[in-house]
Amino acid sequence: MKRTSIKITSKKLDLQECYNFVEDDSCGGISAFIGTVRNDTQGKEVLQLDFSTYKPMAIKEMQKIADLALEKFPIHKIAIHHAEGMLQIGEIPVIITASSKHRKATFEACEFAIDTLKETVPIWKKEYFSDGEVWVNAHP
Amino acid sequence: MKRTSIKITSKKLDLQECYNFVEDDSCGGISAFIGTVRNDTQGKEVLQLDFSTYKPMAIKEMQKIADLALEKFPIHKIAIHHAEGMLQIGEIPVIITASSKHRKATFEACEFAIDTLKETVPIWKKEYFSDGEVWVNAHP
Amino acid sequence: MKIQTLFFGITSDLVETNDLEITISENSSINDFKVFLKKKYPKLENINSYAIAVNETYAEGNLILKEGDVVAIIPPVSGG
Amino acid sequence: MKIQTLFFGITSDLVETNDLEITISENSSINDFKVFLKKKYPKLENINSYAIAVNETYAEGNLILKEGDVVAIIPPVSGG
Repeated sequence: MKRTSIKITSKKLDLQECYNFVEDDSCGGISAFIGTVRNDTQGKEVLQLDFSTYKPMAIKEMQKIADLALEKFPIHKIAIHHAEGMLQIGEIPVIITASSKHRKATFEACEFAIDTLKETVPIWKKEYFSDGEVWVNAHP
Repeated sequence: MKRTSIKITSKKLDLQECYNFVEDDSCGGISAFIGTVRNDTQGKEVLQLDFSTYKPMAIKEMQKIADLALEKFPIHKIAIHHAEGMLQIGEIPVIITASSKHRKATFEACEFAIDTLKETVPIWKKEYFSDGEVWVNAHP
Repeated sequence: MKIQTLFFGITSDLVETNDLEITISENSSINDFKVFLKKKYPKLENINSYAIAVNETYAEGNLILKEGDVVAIIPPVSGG
Repeated sequence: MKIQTLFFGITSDLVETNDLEITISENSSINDFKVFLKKKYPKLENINSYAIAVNETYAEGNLILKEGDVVAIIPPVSGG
């Protein structure tokens, strides 16, 4: 049985698909984190976001996060799906779901996965404003 | 603008509905917790669960939790939906979603809401086994 | 005075009803009401504890009941 | 030896390419490679820091490169 689902896609991410992957009769709880494109950054209006990836490595790093989450927390399954390409306000760059017999582990696994993804997975976003574009985090 | 969605229903709970309620262009993240009916309790096979409620009071207590979550955490919106009646294995007794500009608050709000719901909201479940039924938590 | 009393969860099984009108003396507190209830329904001893709600709000033992109050017997909850 | 070099995020804008074949001397470490790269592309000074991946895995500065390695320049990531 596959306990992880890893995906990078230019299609719309699907919350129900991520839910269905982790759902299991042995589980009492599922947590989900859904990233959404926000319309502002530090008070400045964002028009859209462009996500680029080093795809083969990003897939590997996402897989590592999923495997580590399965080791660290008593979860049953975990899905980590990420979008690439141009996204509009309200669209979904990332979905993470995790299932477990007990709920605590599902929160911990989702939070660990999104925190780690933002640190290690080679994906970059460029913010588009009315007056230009900026690579996020490039000048921290 | 209504910032809380509270519901107790005998219809199937709808994750997308709870997502849509909290989704907002100003938000960068949404967390969800979905309770699911597990097929065993302490090693004994569960066939189904029957949820009964003191509905008007349960609604009030769920509303209190949602209002308190809005006070305690910098979230934008929160939905707490609970099912009543007979549920089969894999079905969903509860869905909680919360949105925020930043993700940390969404995890905290969902975890706070489900933890508190399980302590204060007048809802009771009866587990059905092949050899009888038991009120959960009745003899803690 | 008359107090409408609602039973939920295991307590409705123990007293074999969901809803009952109970007559107690004026100025009774919730603690007085609980003593009265245990006398009338010894089976309620079978559960470790229960909470009381008055008019859909959790109430403390020293609250004084009044005519027309709706009292709910709330055994340990198990939602979610 | 020849090292295929990939640029991502802001670094691809700074060097104005995504993909480059760089020739450096045998037994160069990643630190040597970074020194070489900064000389060739002074604009890379414009970002505070970047990581290096060799063959799709993050690598430390003392790793010795070998012919055919694929080196990726990884500026601060911003997924999610």
